[in-house]
Amino acid sequence: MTNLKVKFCGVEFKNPTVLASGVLGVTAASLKNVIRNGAGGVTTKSIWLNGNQGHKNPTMLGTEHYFLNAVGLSDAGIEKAKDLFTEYSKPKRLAPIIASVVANKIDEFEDLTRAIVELDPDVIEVNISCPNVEDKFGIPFACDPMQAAHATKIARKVLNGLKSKIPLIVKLSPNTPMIGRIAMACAEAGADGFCAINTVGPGMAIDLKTRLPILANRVGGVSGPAIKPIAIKCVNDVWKATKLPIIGTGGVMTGEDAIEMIMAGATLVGIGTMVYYRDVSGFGEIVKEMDAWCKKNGVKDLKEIIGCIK
Amino acid sequence: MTNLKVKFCGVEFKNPTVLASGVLGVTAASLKNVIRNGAGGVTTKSIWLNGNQGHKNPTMLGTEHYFLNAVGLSDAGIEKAKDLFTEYSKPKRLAPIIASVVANKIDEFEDLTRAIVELDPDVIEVNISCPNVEDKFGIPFACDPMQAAHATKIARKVLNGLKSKIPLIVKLSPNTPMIGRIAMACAEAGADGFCAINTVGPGMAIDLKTRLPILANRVGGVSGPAIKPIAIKCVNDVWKATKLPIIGTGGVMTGEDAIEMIMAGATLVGIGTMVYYRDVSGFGEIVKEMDAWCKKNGVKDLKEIIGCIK
Amino acid sequence: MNIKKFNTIPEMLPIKAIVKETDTIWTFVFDAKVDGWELGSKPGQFVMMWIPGFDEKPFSIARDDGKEFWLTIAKVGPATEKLFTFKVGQYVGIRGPYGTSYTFKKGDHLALLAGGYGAAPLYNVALHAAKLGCKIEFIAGARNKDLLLYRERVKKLGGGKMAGKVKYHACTNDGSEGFAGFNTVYLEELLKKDKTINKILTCGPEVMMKKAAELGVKYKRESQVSIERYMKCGFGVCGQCCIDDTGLRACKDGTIFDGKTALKFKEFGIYHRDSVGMKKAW
Amino acid sequence: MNIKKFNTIPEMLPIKAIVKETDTIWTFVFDAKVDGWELGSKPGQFVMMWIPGFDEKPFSIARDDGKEFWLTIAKVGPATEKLFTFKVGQYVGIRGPYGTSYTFKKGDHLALLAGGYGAAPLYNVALHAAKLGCKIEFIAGARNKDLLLYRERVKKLGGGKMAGKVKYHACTNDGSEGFAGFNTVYLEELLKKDKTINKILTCGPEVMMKKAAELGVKYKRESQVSIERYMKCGFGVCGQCCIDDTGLRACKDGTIFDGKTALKFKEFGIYHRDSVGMKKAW
Ligand SMILES: Cc1cc2nc3c(=O)[nH]c(=O)nc-3n(C[C@H](O)[C@H](O)[C@H](O)COP(=O)(O)OP(=O)(O)OC[C@H]3O[C@@H](n4cnc5c(N)ncnc54)[C@H](O)[C@@H]3O)c2cc1C
Ligand SMILES: Cc1cc2nc3c(=O)[nH]c(=O)nc-3n(C[C@H](O)[C@H](O)[C@H](O)COP(=O)(O)OP(=O)(O)OC[C@H]3O[C@@H](n4cnc5c(N)ncnc54)[C@H](O)[C@@H]3O)c2cc1C
Ligand SMILES: Cc1cc2nc3c(=O)[nH]c(=O)nc-3n(C[C@H](O)[C@H](O)[C@H](O)COP(=O)(O)O)c2cc1C
Ligand SMILES: Cc1cc2nc3c(=O)[nH]c(=O)nc-3n(C[C@H](O)[C@H](O)[C@H](O)COP(=O)(O)O)c2cc1C
Ligand code: FES
Ligand code: FES
Repeated sequence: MTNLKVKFCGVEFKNPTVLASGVLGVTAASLKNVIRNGAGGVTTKSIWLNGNQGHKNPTMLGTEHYFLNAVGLSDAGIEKAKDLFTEYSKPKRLAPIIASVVANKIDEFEDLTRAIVELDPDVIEVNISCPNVEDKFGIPFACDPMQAAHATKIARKVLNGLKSKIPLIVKLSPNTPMIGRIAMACAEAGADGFCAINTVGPGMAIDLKTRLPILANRVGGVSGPAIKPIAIKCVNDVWKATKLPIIGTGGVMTGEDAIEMIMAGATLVGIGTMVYYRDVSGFGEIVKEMDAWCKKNGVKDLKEIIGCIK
Repeated sequence: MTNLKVKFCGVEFKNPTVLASGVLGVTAASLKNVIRNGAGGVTTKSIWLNGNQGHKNPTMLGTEHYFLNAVGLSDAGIEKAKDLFTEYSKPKRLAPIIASVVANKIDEFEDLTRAIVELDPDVIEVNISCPNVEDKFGIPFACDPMQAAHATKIARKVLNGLKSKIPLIVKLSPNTPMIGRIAMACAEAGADGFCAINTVGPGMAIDLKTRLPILANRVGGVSGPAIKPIAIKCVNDVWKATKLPIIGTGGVMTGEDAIEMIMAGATLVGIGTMVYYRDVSGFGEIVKEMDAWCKKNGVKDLKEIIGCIK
Repeated sequence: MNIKKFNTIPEMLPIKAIVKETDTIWTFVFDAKVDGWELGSKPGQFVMMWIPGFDEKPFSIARDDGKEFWLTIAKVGPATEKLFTFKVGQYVGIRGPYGTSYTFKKGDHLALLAGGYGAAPLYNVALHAAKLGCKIEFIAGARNKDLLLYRERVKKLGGGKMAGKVKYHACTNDGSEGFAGFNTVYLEELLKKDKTINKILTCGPEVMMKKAAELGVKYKRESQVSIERYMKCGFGVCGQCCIDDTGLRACKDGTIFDGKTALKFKEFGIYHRDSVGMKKAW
Repeated sequence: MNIKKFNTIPEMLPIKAIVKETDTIWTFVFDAKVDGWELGSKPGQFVMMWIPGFDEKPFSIARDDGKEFWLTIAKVGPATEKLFTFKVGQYVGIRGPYGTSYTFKKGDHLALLAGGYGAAPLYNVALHAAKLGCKIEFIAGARNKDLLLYRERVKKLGGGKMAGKVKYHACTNDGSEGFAGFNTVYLEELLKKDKTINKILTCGPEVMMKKAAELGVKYKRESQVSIERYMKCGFGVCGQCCIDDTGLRACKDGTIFDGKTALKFKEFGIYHRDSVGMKKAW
């Protein structure tokens, strides 16, 4: 067996696969089930300070090429999150848990970060990039280096103030022509690493019969096989720009996809929509596929290939 | 038979399918062959004033989900274009031809537009959005409303000066969170319509064996089935923002895809990568599929459904 | 790779007929097979129904004979109220079928324990099980006689060739028809009396199903329950419907679970979660 | 939908062997079948070969027997020079096979007219046609004896069971072997003498192939030519290889065309285009 263990911002993962935020991330039991199915770590669905209703159904649809979602970041807020972390840590944490946090006013990240630190997540992921909440912040935060850096700085300050050692990463949007620049701005503002990418677009699918967009929110973020090349490119941009650890996320369906992501610059590999195509058992299968690839290609430790492309 | 004839900026097309720029667009004979296969119109490969070498191979690759290209806008320049237009018009034009023009300095659009007008294209399409020429202009022109408007204004001025009635359209990039705003800026600067979208991303595909990006240019624009929802969304944004005629382009593989594009706001439907999946005969097949859909759904004239979604 | 499998875009179907069971419970009838699409469900599965431009909700399949399928729906809130304004011929979107199904085979003697609209999917079970020649005890529970859904249809199944093999047992709280009292009490009596009943298949209020599963354990009969939770995707991705402590998904690992398995679920019969994941007691 | 069909990502294959035909013409040998991939080509088809990190170019298949395939390559410029620095075991990327193929069947008497490296794909034809028991006249042309590619291999095909059925005819400009002069002159003599030759399959310089197609018309024999053009995609999308006046694509509608069809192409034997689409005389 190859050494698939990786350290990400000082946190050890038994393998590089991590459940992406928003998929199977509502309850602690669900997250534990994902771990039992082979994932090296999990990310919570994005947590709001005071909760958020989300959009009506249809919130998701899939084709063989892509998946669209406009769940709208539904969440019950910090009290439910406390419950989730308590349950997840009983009797002890089976694997690291990343707390994804979201807000619709940048300043809200201050109280939110403070509240989240109390839950003691292994990593804090600041989600500045959900395209479902478009005009409120989808565009400004995620596609503007200044705003992205500002959000990062607020969280950094809280962590420093609390003398917390919890790594802080920023989840980046691909829907900008300058993801590298945005990553650099966040790095300067105190990010320890990144998760890239969030969903692409957004996109729209129309029902020809009723002449209505199918998703209740009209548009939804694109994920799944369709976005892999975009994710690979973005991860490579962020890697070249910052050399900070990245959770490479987007369109990973197989062990070879995961290896490709690592070669582009990822340390961990985020996996969400795969569950639609292969089901939750896919985590364990992907880890096996990675192991098989490593054996066949003489890779002893995944560290050897992080960002190795010429 | 439904009336599939459409007027686009005053130019009549026998059906709404139009060959997208860069596919089968090197020679006049090739364009004519596309018309014979059923397309309602054609777009030339983007024309430079003085030619451009383009990238080395591999310049393209495809999977069942997407197609990546980094041809790099290879073209022999205006003299070859003259030859192409002469040949295409012999003995007479079988269908409208759209001249796609490209430059890497905005000011070059002045001489280029002047030269192109002499070839008397049915429509001039200003390509401000090729992601393959990234730092030179892929980002600035296409993703910045000011720059996009500036390019449009230059072409508009030349056309006005020459008292030319040739419609001027701008080809938009999806790789910005504000395509609607950019379209509005171009409309104010004198665009008569739009082509949306150019390729998405760009994206990257890595060969695991050699640890090299496969495309010689490392990255390439994403097209094909993967980008349809993004194209639909962008076309709808541009339609809502400007109500100007649009060549809706991106991921159209079937007659139903074409109908969806029209419902989102397109008047014509641009088709490129379909050739990879269905071959050139797909044009005629798509037109038949559109006709069948219209019959089944009681649509007598495509005008009824342009931008009809609620 | 089976491409169809990955298409979860709603199939637009016109409502073929509407049958009013009561004022607030209607059965919507659809073609089960149209050009290029087929429902192909098994008893116990459900579909997601898109009420275009409004919302999309899960409903159990009350009948699928390969030609038609039925959804029996109670008007309880905004989405169902909207649906009740729809007329025959109007289109709704259907995706699915989703979830696991009840399992039974030739030779089985089934107790089908139905509470409320649970009678609808269990009618679908009865329909298919009768074809296999199973002996069936259909034990319906309701507050009163008028709320005994599917009574006539189930009785009809017991006619002709199946005479004597499908029995309908009504239980009403107010005694207006059949046994006066909970159908679980009636079930226990039946289990005591009739040792040939080998499976209890149940659908309805969770407290009732929990009791049924416990009776299954007590009397050593297999039981199968249907665990419904708030659903968004219906295909196992969003995690909205996960059940404590296993994290199994009601929509994909269920809704039909073995009763013994369900009894191990910490929340079974106790709580569920709302659309943002907050716990709510049943 | 056949998904494999839409995968045009290069398959990475190690060079299995290199055979030096001359100093500047080498044959690269590969496995035709590896885990999950198979070339499966027909005679006359070509592949795109990626020289990793450098360029990707089209090459005709010189042999595909289901186990191995060969590419016989002349060192003529930057890409082929780079390739000639590769050693056995190094990886290149192969995609394809692309293009149409030569057609022939049992009972045919074939004249295979080869110019330069055209001998390689025609050897592949001879290999497969010999298996069908076709009679074969392999007419190779070169400046001199040392440039007569595949001579020994073709001669070997004519041994054993096929004795007398595969004949090798050398034609050299300098008379250093066989007939002194153009192979098209030799072909005409043969066509006059031997009325049983029913098909002329040719590959090589376009002027030679044009002459062969004209001979086909003159002597009423079917002819098939291979039209090579500057190629980028190889699968019919980019339009780089389109032929005037038909707009047919050398890479997909060809490279193998019926000789009579080709004679109608305005540019056949006259001009082709470079990588930016400019016309260039042959
Ligand atoms: C697998 C499954 C099968 C079902 N089968 C039937 C059936 O055959 N007939 C029938 O009448 N009803 C069925 N339901 C319940 C049905 O989905 C709800 O009645 C419906 O969603 C109510 O929506 P509303 O907007 O009208 O009411 P609301 O006021 O929104 O909700 C009323 C109640 O319905 C439930 N509910 C609402 N939304 C959902 C949701 N997305 N998922 C699950 N429950 C929800 C909640 O318990 C809620 O308290 C089923 C539910 C599930 C999960
Ligand atoms: C269908 C087909 C089959 C071929 N089969 C063989 C073969 O079996 N053996 C062999 O040695 N050569 C073959 N060639 C030619 C081979 O592709 C070129 O020799 C090679 O591309 C030269 O590249 P270079 O960089 O070494 O030379 P360059 O200096 O770039 O080019 C030398 C000449 O090669 C041709 N050429 C270059 N690039 C291409 C291209 N992308 N497509 C087509 N022609 C090109 C041009 O005529 C050019 O003038 C074939 C070409 C085609 C189209
Ligand atoms: C149903 C669904 C819900 C999602 N919700 C969130 C979320 O709450 N927060 C977030 O940061 N990303 C969210 N995402 C984005 C994913 O975390 C991930 O970045 C994206 O889907 C690309 O990865 P994938 O192709 O592996 O799914 C969601 C994605 C899906 C499909
Ligand atoms: C091989 C290829 C070459 C292209 N070249 C150009 C080009 O020269 N100019 C341009 O404006 N767009 C170019 N495009 C973009 C297409 O015109 C089109 O906008 C895009 O591919 C999306 O449509 P599709 O999915 O139908 O291909 C090219 C696309 C492909 C696949
Ligand atoms: S409803 Fe989404 S996982 Fe069950
Ligand atoms: S090489 Fe691209 S079409 Fe022939």
